[in-house]
Parts: sequence; structure tokens; C-alpha cells
Amino acid sequence: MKKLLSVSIALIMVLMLAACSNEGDSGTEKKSTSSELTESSEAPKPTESAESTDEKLVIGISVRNIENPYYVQIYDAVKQFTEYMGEEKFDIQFIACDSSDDQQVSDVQAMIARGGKNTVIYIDPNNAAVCSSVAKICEEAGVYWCSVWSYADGVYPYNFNYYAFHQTPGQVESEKELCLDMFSQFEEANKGKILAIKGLEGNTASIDRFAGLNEALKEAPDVELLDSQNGDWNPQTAQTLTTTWLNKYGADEIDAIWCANDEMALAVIETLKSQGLNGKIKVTGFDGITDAVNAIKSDDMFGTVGANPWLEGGQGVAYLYACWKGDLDVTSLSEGERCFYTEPQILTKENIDDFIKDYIDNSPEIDFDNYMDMIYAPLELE
Amino acid sequence: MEHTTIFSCKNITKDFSGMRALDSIDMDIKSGEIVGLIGENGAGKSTLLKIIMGFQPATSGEMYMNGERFSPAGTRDANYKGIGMVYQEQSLITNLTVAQNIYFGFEKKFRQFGIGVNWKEMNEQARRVLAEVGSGEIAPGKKAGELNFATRQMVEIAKVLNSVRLSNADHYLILLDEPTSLLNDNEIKLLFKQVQKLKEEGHSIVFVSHRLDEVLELTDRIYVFKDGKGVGQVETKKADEATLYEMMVGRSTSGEYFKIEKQKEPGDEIVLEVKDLALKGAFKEVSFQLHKGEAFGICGVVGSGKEELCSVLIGDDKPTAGTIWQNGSQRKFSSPADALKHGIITVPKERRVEGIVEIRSIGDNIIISNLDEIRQGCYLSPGKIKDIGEQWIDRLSIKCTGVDALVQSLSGGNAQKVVFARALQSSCRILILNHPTRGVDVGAKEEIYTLIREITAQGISVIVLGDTLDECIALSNTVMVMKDGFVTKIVDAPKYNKPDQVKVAQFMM
Amino acid sequence: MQNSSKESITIAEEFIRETKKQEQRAIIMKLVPIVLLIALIIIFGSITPQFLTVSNLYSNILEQLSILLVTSMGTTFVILMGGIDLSTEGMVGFAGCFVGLLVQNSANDMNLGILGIIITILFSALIGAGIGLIHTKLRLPSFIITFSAGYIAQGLGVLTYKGIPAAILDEGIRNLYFHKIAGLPVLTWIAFVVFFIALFLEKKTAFGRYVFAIGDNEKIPVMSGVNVNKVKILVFVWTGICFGIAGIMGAAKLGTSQIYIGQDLLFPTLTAVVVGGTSMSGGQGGVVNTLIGVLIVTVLQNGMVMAGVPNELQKGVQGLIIISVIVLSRRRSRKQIVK
Amino acid sequence: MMQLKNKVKIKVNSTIIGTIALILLVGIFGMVNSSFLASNNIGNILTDISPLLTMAIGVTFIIMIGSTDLSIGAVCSMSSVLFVRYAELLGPGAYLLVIVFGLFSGLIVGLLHTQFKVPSFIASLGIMSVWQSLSLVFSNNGTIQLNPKQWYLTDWMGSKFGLLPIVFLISIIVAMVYLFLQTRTSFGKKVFTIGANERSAVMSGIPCARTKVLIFSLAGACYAAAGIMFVTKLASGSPNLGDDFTLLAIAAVALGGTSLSGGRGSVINTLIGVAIAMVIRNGMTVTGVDGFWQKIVFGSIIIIAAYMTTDRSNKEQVIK
Repeated sequence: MKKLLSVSIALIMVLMLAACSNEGDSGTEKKSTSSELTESSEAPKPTESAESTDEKLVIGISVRNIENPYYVQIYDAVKQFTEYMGEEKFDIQFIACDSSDDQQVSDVQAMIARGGKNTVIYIDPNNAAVCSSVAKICEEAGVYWCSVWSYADGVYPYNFNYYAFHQTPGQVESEKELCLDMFSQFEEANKGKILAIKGLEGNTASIDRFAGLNEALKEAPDVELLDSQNGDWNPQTAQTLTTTWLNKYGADEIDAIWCANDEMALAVIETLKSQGLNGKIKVTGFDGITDAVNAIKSDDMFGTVGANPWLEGGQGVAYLYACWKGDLDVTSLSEGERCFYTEPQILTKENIDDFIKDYIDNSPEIDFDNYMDMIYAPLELE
Repeated sequence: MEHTTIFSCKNITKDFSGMRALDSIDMDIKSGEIVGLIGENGAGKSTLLKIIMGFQPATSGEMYMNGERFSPAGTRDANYKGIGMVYQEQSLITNLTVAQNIYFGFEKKFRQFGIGVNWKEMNEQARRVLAEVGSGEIAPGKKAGELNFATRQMVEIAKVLNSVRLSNADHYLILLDEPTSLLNDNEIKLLFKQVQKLKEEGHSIVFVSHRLDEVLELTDRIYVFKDGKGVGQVETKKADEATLYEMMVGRSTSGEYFKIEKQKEPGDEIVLEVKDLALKGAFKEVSFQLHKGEAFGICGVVGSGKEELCSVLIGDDKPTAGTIWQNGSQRKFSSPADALKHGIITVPKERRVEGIVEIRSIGDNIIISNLDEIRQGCYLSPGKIKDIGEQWIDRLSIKCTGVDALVQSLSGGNAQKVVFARALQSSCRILILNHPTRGVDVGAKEEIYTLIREITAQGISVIVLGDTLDECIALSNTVMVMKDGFVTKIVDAPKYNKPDQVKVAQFMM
Repeated sequence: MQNSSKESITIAEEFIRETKKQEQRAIIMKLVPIVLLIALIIIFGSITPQFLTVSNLYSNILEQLSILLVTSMGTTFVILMGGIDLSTEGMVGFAGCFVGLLVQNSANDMNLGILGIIITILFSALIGAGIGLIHTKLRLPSFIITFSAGYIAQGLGVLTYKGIPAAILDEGIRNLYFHKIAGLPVLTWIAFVVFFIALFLEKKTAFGRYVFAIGDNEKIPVMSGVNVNKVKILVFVWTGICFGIAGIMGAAKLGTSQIYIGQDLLFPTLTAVVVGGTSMSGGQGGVVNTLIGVLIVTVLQNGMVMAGVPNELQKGVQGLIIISVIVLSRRRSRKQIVK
Repeated sequence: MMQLKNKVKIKVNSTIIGTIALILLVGIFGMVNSSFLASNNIGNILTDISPLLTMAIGVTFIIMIGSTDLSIGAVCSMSSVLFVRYAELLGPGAYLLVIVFGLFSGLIVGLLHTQFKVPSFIASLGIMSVWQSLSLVFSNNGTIQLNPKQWYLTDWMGSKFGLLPIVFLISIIVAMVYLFLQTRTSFGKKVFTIGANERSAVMSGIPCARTKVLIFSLAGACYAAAGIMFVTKLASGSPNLGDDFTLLAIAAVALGGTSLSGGRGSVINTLIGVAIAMVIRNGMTVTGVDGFWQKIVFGSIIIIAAYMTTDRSNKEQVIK
């Protein structure tokens, strides 16, 4: 009996909370949600701009894992933007979903709950599919958002009012370019044997990047992919795989080891170092984190695809800000302006010094006013 | 030799959250004497022992060991003062060797390069210690789990002796709590020899047992407890079972102790027939018939195979040969649950381990064997459970605060009644009583005997494995004697012509 | 009487024979893990000859198992005690991050060298002690406390570098991985040192016996006046030390200090301990069993890659093998209670 | 006798304390950021709670009999994949398929556990990895999206009934059914008896093996249901979306005060445990706890909450 009683307590409590938090809730759910929102945080309709109120704009950044330098650089870029605009107006929330779709969607909901309409969301989907749920949520809440790297099939920005834009440096394309570049530099050009360490099984980023490699392989028929395994984004696993492979195939059989991201690539290099093979076997990664850049400089690593976090983060958020502020009406934009490539940066020995000069030694100047510059080429969504 | 008082306690009182468990107990123990400590369950015997061993402090009163004030902080402390205890439930760690058990907690003695332990040395020492208690044949390197109960008991004693030896007191005090409950007669004899030996060495022993005959045989002096009070002490020479019983229970023992006059003649209908039943390594060629309303006693020493026979009859073990028949049809029980379907259930031997469910309420404990009958559809009404529970509580006069009381709060006797209540509630036709009165105080025993008579009167057949021989004979209409896995004799035990214990016993030994 | 006594011998004989049989069966079952290990080696060897090369069996596999071996050595004791430790990934990851900041590195100008290593181990031990204290004093189940501790340690680890992992420049540490003795990196030898320490603790010390006693039946050591709580805390301290060492080894291997060092270590560790024959309910097994368990797990992972088992199937195969080991290596008496 | 009175008192407390802890948390978060209490955020929390709650409820009985189950997450992922993959083919039949799969998975674990005496920990660990592999096979190594044509299958669950999301109502119904089983059926009695003293349960003629298998199967069905709930939320099925929830679910049960050694506990406690865990998670984000600190805060609060809720009344009881 007591138990039954206390469960009802628990339930009543929850209901109570729900009730007290929105008096005069009426009409169908969708409408009421948004209307309450405007109540609970007095933000006027986006069109008549936000300066009139002292309400802060919540900039929500949802990424895969916080441990990754690439994301930290995005965070910095967004910080720069807020400094540029005047910090007190903003409230940055930077959250990792630890490779869990569910967590990521929950985070987005929570962030919207926090800022109401005064929220913009910058999301690097853990899996492409996440975008479809986020699109739904943001459309209902009337919150502008953008996706980076991957998008969900059938869910395209120009079909929505609040899905501001999708930007990507083009994982497949740039990965392909990098690989071809590498193949051409084998002792015997475009002929050799390589191994591939993928990311987490079933993860979109991993799949796309691997796809890039395969594209390249199609064009270089003499390059043989001996084996490909999952590194689960885990450097340790990458090392284990490497030692195993070195035994299975023998060092001189292997021309290159392809990795789905830089952490794993760097780990592989460490293993190669321990066997004095660094530089002899070419290694590629993805993301262009600082350590990778240094590794390229010191010839331990062949190359990586440097996304441009400053552009993506800084100008991306500027873009969203404009949408929220009402300066920009996305619906009036062309498809090419809402789904586009950002400039890919394929980093190899050749261009590494310039990159270091521009991005490592002195952090780049981001032009927040002409955010549309970030558009490198329109992206055709099939 | 002159007998100095080595231990004494002055008006020890112990309260448990308002309830008085011990009421100003006085006790003096001289060196080189064996003191018996008897009383019904809940009379306060174990509480006193616990206080002496320092498990719990007394609420008031003092204790003195070898003349000086004694208030132990814990077992170890008591040991250092020269007091050791052999516990009722065995306290050996089964996956450690004998030696490691004996020196458990005293490994420091065998320190080797800093933190290591020299097991060889320890084994040597252990062998010596075991030899002293006349069990030199026990291999110190053997895992305690591989020993039988009797041997373990000896190791226990060796362990205790060893730990008290640390105190440099010239005389020790050893507390034996129900040491014989798991031993057969030979083993008991052996144990008693050891105790006598200790006595001759001038050490003192406190001997706690439910078996008055043992107490009378072994002790010099007997303290009798009742409801937490000392109701007096008697020189063993001057005492006999009757007087002791009277002191304990407060009423005089009667010839009808076993309620023999209530014994009914069994019907002719055969409810269970066993033909050439065998379990490899346990018993062979066992055949008998059980009639309606019959009380069928099985006697035999530990290892005679009677225990195993029971576990086969209730489906807990599968027979390796032979057949079981019930009203003309053969049965192969796959599990106790299956046996219960055919109306066979047991009151198991190890009450706490396989009988009661301590952390559940009395009500739940009583109904669990009978769920399918009392539920309506899939609904099980708490009210119904309550009713059934209360019925049994006052039918068996179980002392408790209510049906919702947890069984762990009951005394041994009352807990046992709960187990009986469960068995009877299951509306069984055959009830297998495995030591139904083990660890049950005299008062409760009598009630259980009465109960058994009533059960048989209702036409339920009962198989009894008695805690003692006389109990078994007295309760049964028929007695089957087993020895080394074979049935050596089946004798009738009619109401007024019970077979002589000695005669029965000779078929056991 | 005559005949019965004659037959009684046969019963007695029967009994002895039965017990003998059971003992033999028990011995055989004890051997199952090692038999399986050998079987695996043969199978993989027949599939891919490279598997049987010395360089693979010796330098490769022994190197690959080193970190797992160390973590398992820690967890074994907790499980022997009947508890469980879920903090593995967090603790190892934390230690890896922590040591990176103490030795010469790219993030700050600390350069304590060997001292940094010692501090890290001590600190891990300290966390272990903390876990033990909470477990014993607040009487929280080891499951929940280590579960949370894992989270906290992980958080602390990430906090040490806020996303930009420090590169470890300290030669000393790096050489644990680069410098080889008899064809094996130093850290593998360290792993074996840890193993022998664990073996010593288990077999040769009172501490080891107490752990077994607690696992068997905690009430008895309490009754015999042993300070059970102290033992429990010490066990978690030992576990902390092991995780600390594992973390340092991971850092040495990666050359950067990041939380990944602990990733995907929990279940392999538990699997290794259990497959080796240490029972989750405590009191049975030991570090030698765990060593075999670790070997099985490592050989499986290595072998399946060697044999080119499809990626997605590898886990499944592993799972089935685990189950079958346990099925084969368990005595199944009717009355036995299994949780 | 007294001691027993205390116990009854404590039992009530552990539940009520849990509720208080929950209210406290909600209060704190509410104070830090009022929008935490905004009805749509409450909606979020309730939606987030639902899958975890369903899983935790399922595993509660398993923990009550002193066993454990590590296959939670894997079954959940596998179900999501199965559902999405066969939604087109079977339509509503997909629900049936997934639930049957859940029952089946539980059945295997149960049989391994009871018939071959494999400890539940290992049996479920093995089965876990099997499902992990198969879900990868069925999803062709990737997340598979629910074709918008099939959204109708799950949309009704996503919608709200008054303030309460339908998914939440479903999980609450599951909880209520379990509560009924626990308190008002012979099945519940058997569960508790087995958990409290399995040997006694055997001797008093309870069919332990059958009961256990049933418990595991039901639990499996619960995990599968949770899998569908994820599909509702993510409109996709993924071979590793459940992984993080295995330990979280068990922890939530323990957090509620159900003893991991079996015999003690309640579905109610699980309800509270889950609520606490999820409120912390959501609250931290809504109140803007820095991402770098969230894990630390989460872990610490769990310990505190666990300390508050665990029933420590019985000093004799051995804590492992």
C-alpha cells in the first residue's frame, strides 16, 4: 500500500511541476509549446530584432566528443565571434554527446528548453540520422540551426524554415583527393598495398571517409586494400591493429596505413616509431589537429584533411545569428546558399608551412560580417 | 588441584531496544571445571556468550577474568584475555586450508621477508596444534571444505585453543555453543574426551546444549537460564533430567513428553511405496511401504544414507536405481516442485539455509508452497495472505508481532513452526520431517510433537528423521533402521510397546 | 550383520569412487581455459601460418596484452572479494592524462620525470582508497560507487587537457614503449612484474588469504576479529595502483595524454577475469587464472584479425566462445545455486 | 521485534527519501534556470526518461533475484535496427516482431542461466556481444533511417496526451504492470522468495528455473520496447545506440535503493532512481553546466543520491 501511495506522490509531483510551469496552456500541443516558450522567456518574434530585449542568445554547439581538438577550435571560433559582437549578449553552450544519438537529441532539446526561441544550434551529427529528429524539433520550437559534415537523407535545409543551412568540407571528396595524392607518391606511383583503420562501426563520419578512400581506390586499380578494420575511434585499438598487421603482412609489404581520424593516425605513427618504420609507411588521418600538422611537418605522417573549424564555427554561427536576428531570411536564399561545401584543406608536406603560419602560429582573422564567404561550392543533395 | 575462580560475571544485564534479554546474571567459573549452561531458546544463553566474547557490550554489570576487570572490545580482545568460543554454526573458511584457518588472523607469527607468510612453517605448527586435540591425522594443507563436519569441529577446537594460547594466562575459558548438534555418537564421544582432557589441564569449559543427557554426562555444575534470568545452579551429581527440565520450563516433565497416548494406528491404504531404491555412493536396495496416517521413523547415524534417501523422496536428488510408487502409479520426481505436485513436501534440516526465508514476512513464508491454490486468476489478495497467516499463527501459537513480521525476528522454535505451517498449508499428503526439533527449545519441542500427532490423525503420512533416537522411536508407528546405506531392520513401534532403544541402536552401529 | 557389513564396503567404495570421479572431473574442468587457449592457437595457426610465427606469438601478443594484464590484475582481487569494479576506463584514462601533465610535455613546463610517474601511481592509489572508504564507511555497493567513480575520474581526466591533449616529450616514459628488452617493450616487462607482485600478494600474504575469506563468507573473518574494512580498502588501493600503472603504460604507448587511453578496457578486463575461471561470486580463482583469461582474450582479438574474420562478426564470436568456456568449465550439481 | 519495526519504517523511508532527493534536485535546477520547469522541458525529461525507465523496470526483477543482465543495451539496439529494417515490410507487424525478439533474447539468457548454470553476468555478456554483431549485420554496418513513409508507425508515440508524452505513459503503464506483478501476484512472491533465499525457494516447491526464465524473457521484451521508443525519438535505428544504457539502467535500479544482492527492492524505487538519473542529465544541460564538468557532477550526485536511498538499516547485511 505504502508503495502505491509513494508512486502516486512521485507522479503527482511531476504533474504538479508540469502544471505550475505553464498556466493558461491551451490549443494544440505544437502551438502551445512555442507560445509558452515566448512566455517563459520573453523573447519577441524574431523579425523585430533581439536588441530591444536584454535576453541573451544561447548558442548551442553539440558535437561528438569534447576530447577532440577539432571541436575545441570550433568552440574558440565561436568565442571569437561573441567577443566580436560583445560577449554579454551571448551564452555559449558546448556539449558532447559521447557518440550517442539519443544523448545528442536530448541535448538539443535541453538547449532549446534553456534559451527558448533565443537559441541557435550548431550541430555536428553523431550519425546523419540525428538530423531528421533535430529538424523536427527545431521546426516546432522555431529555432535556427545548421548541420556540419553529414545530413540525413530526404531532410534538406530548403525543405524547412529553420534548418538554416548544411555545410561540409566534403568528407568523401577531400578524402579521395588526399588518397590519390598519396597513391601518386608511392615508390611506384599508383601501385602498392594499403591498410585501413575505420572509425566506430556504423558511424556516418567513418563510413563517408572510408567511402572517399574507396572512390580513390577505384581510380587507382593497382593499389590494393589488404584489410580494413574498425578502430572505434580508439588510438589504442589502432596500435594493436598495426602491430598485428605488421606481423601478418610484413613491414615492406605495406605502403600506407589509412586512418579515419588523426588521433588514430598519430597512434599508428607511435607504433611505427617503436619499430623504426615511421615515414617509411605512409599514414593519413582526418581533421587536421595540431599534433597531426606537426607530424606532417616532421615527415612522420603523409597528410590529413584539415577541416577549417574557424570558418565553419565562426562564420557558421555568424550566419545563424543573422537568421535569428532577422537580417537574413533563409527562405529567400537559393539552395546553393543553404547546402554548400566549405573550402577543404588537404594538408600535405607541400602546403603545411602556410597552414602552420596561418592557423597554428597566429589564429586566423575571421570575417564575421561577410559570413557568406564560407560558401566554397554549392552542394547538390540527391 | 585447588580450584581458583578464573572467570566471573556480576549482575550482567542486556537490553535490546527496550526489551530485557539478560537480567542481572551472576556466574562464577573455577579453573578445571566444566559448567553446563541450559535454557530454552531465547532464555539468553547465546546473548551471554556474545557479551563474554565481546560481540556486544553489556548494558550494565562487570566481568572478571583471572581476577582483573574484563570488558572485551571484540573476539580478538577476548582471545588475548584467554577466552575462546566454538560457534554453533561452523566458522571455518571452506576455501582455505586447515592451517590457514587455525591461524586465520594470526599470520603475523609467520612473517617472511616483510609481508610474506611462511606457509610451511604454519603447517608444521598447525600439525602440532591438531595433535594436541588428538586429531593429528588431519592434514593441515587440506582445504577445510573437503573435511566432514566432525573433523571440522575438531579443527574449530584446535583453532580456538590456538587463539586463546596467545594470552599468557595459565588457564583458559572455552565456550562451546551446541557443539554436538552436527555430530554422531562416536564423534560426540571423541569430543567429550577432548573436553575432559582440557579440564584435566586445568582449563574451564562452558558447555551449552539442548541435549540434557549430554549436559548431565559431561558437566560438573549446571546453570539454568529462563527468560533472561538465572533460575539457579545445581551440582550435576545432584541433578537429573526431570529437575532440570522443571527448572527450565517451569513445569514438571511428564511421561507424556512425546504425547505417546495421542498416537493413532495408521490406515491400511499404501500412500507411498519404495522398491530397491538406490543412490550411488549413498544407499542401496531400500524398500518400504508408507501407509495413510502413518508416522514412519528412519534411524541411523550420520552417513547411514537416511538424509540422501529423504532428498531423493522429495525430488531434490534423482535415484540411480529403483522405483517410487504412489497409489499404484510410478513416480519420477524432477524437482521438489514436482514432488509437491504429488503432495510430498519436506520440513528441511538446515532451517536457516533451506527452510525459512528470513527477510520475508511470516505470511509470505507460509503461503509460498501453496500459491497456485490461493490465487484468484493471476490476482493474489494480500488480505487472503493475512488471514491464512493469522490462522496458522494462532493454531500453532507462533510468538510474533504479526503476519508482517519478518521471520528473521523469530526464535528458532517459532521459525520452525512457520516452516511447519508452510508445509501443512500446501495441503500435502506426505510430510517428510528432517530433524523437526533440531535447535528447538524444550517448550516448542512439546508443541511440535503434539502437532505431529494431529497431522497423522488427519491422515497425513509422516516420515520422521529424529533428532535423537528416543524421539524417533517415540513418534513413529514403524521404525526403519539404516546402516551404511542399507536397511538393517524395520520394527513396529506400537503405542504401548515401543522397541527398546538399545536394541534399535545395535542395528545402527 | 555379516553380509551387510560385506556389502557396506561396496557402498563405501561406491562413495569413494563417486568422490574420486568428481575430483577428476573438477580437475579436468579446471583445465578447460588452458585447453581452449591451446585450441585457439592451433585453430588460428592452421588458418593463417603468420599467426604461429614467433614474432606474433611472442613479441606481438605479449606486447598487446600488457595493459589488459595490468588492469585485470587489479580487478581480479575485487572480484575475488565478491565485489566488482566498473571504474576501469575512467581511472586508467585519468592516470594517462594526469601523468602527461607531470612529466615533460607540450602543455605545461612541468618536468618531474620518474617522480611524476610515482605521483600518478600514488594519486591513483589515493582515489582507490577513496572508493574503498566510501564503499565500506557509507556501505554503498561496489557496483554503484565504482560506476560513479568511473564517471568522475573520466571527467577529471578530460578536465586536465580541455580537449587539447599534451604531447609527452619525456624520453623516459616514451622509452617504456620504444626501448625493447629481449624483443619486448619495457612496459610488457612491467606488466609481468605487476603480475608477479599480484601472485605474491595472493599466494604468500595474509592479505591474499583475507581476500579469499571475504569472498567465501564475509561473516567469518568478521567473527575472527579481522579488520575486513581495512582489507577491502586495501584491495581498492591495489586496484587503483594497477589502473594507475596501466594508464601510464597507455600514455607511454600513445605519446599523448588523453582520455582515450582508458577506452574499451572495462568489458575485456571483466571478460578476461571471468573466462580465466574466477567466479563473480568471489572466493574462487586467482591471478594465474586471470593470466590465462587475458591470453585467451588477446589471442582471440589478434587471431580474428589475422584470420580475417569480418569486423562485425568478431564480437559475436568472442561472446559465443566466452559462454562455451563457462559452460564447459562449470561443475553443475543439481543443488548448486547460481546467480 | 523492535528491530523489525525499524525495518518497516526504513523501507518507507528509502522510497520517500528518494522522492525527496528527486524533489530537491528538481527544485535546485528549477531555481538555477526557471526554464528547466517549463512544461516543454518537463516534456523532454519525461520523453528521455521513458526508454531508460522501461529498461530499468525490466531489469529490476532480475536484480531482485540477485542476478544481473548485461544484454540490455544490445537487445535495445538490435530491436531498433530490426524495427526500422522491417517497418516497411511488416508495417505494424514490426512491433510484434521486435517484442518477440526481445522475449526470445531473454529466453536464451534465461535458459543458459538456469539449464547450464552459467552465471547471468556471463550468459548476458555473451549474448550481448552476439546481438551487437547481428545488429551490425542487419543494419549493414550503419545507422538506418526510418523511411518517412513509415513515420506514422511511431509518430503517435511521439505525440503528447495532455502534458504527458505517450511514450512516457507507455513506460509508466509497464511500470504499473510490474508493480502489480510484484505486489499482487504469486509471480511476485516467487521473485522475492528466490531472491531472498533460493535454496528455501527450491525446498518449498517453487519452480525456480521456470520463474527465472520468465523473468529474463519479460525483461527482454522491456528492452525491446525501449528500442522502439528510441526509434520514435531518433526516427532511425543504430547498432550501438543502446550501449551506454546497460550500466546506466542497472545503476538506476541500485540508485533507487533495490539491493543488488537480491530479495529487497521495488519497482517504485526503480522509478525514482531513473527519474533522479535523468533529471541530473537534463538539468545539467538546461542549467548550462560546462560540458567539461558534467561527468564529474553526474558521478558525484549519483553517489550522494545512492547514499540517501540505500537501505542501510540492517547492519548485519553484507555489502558487496
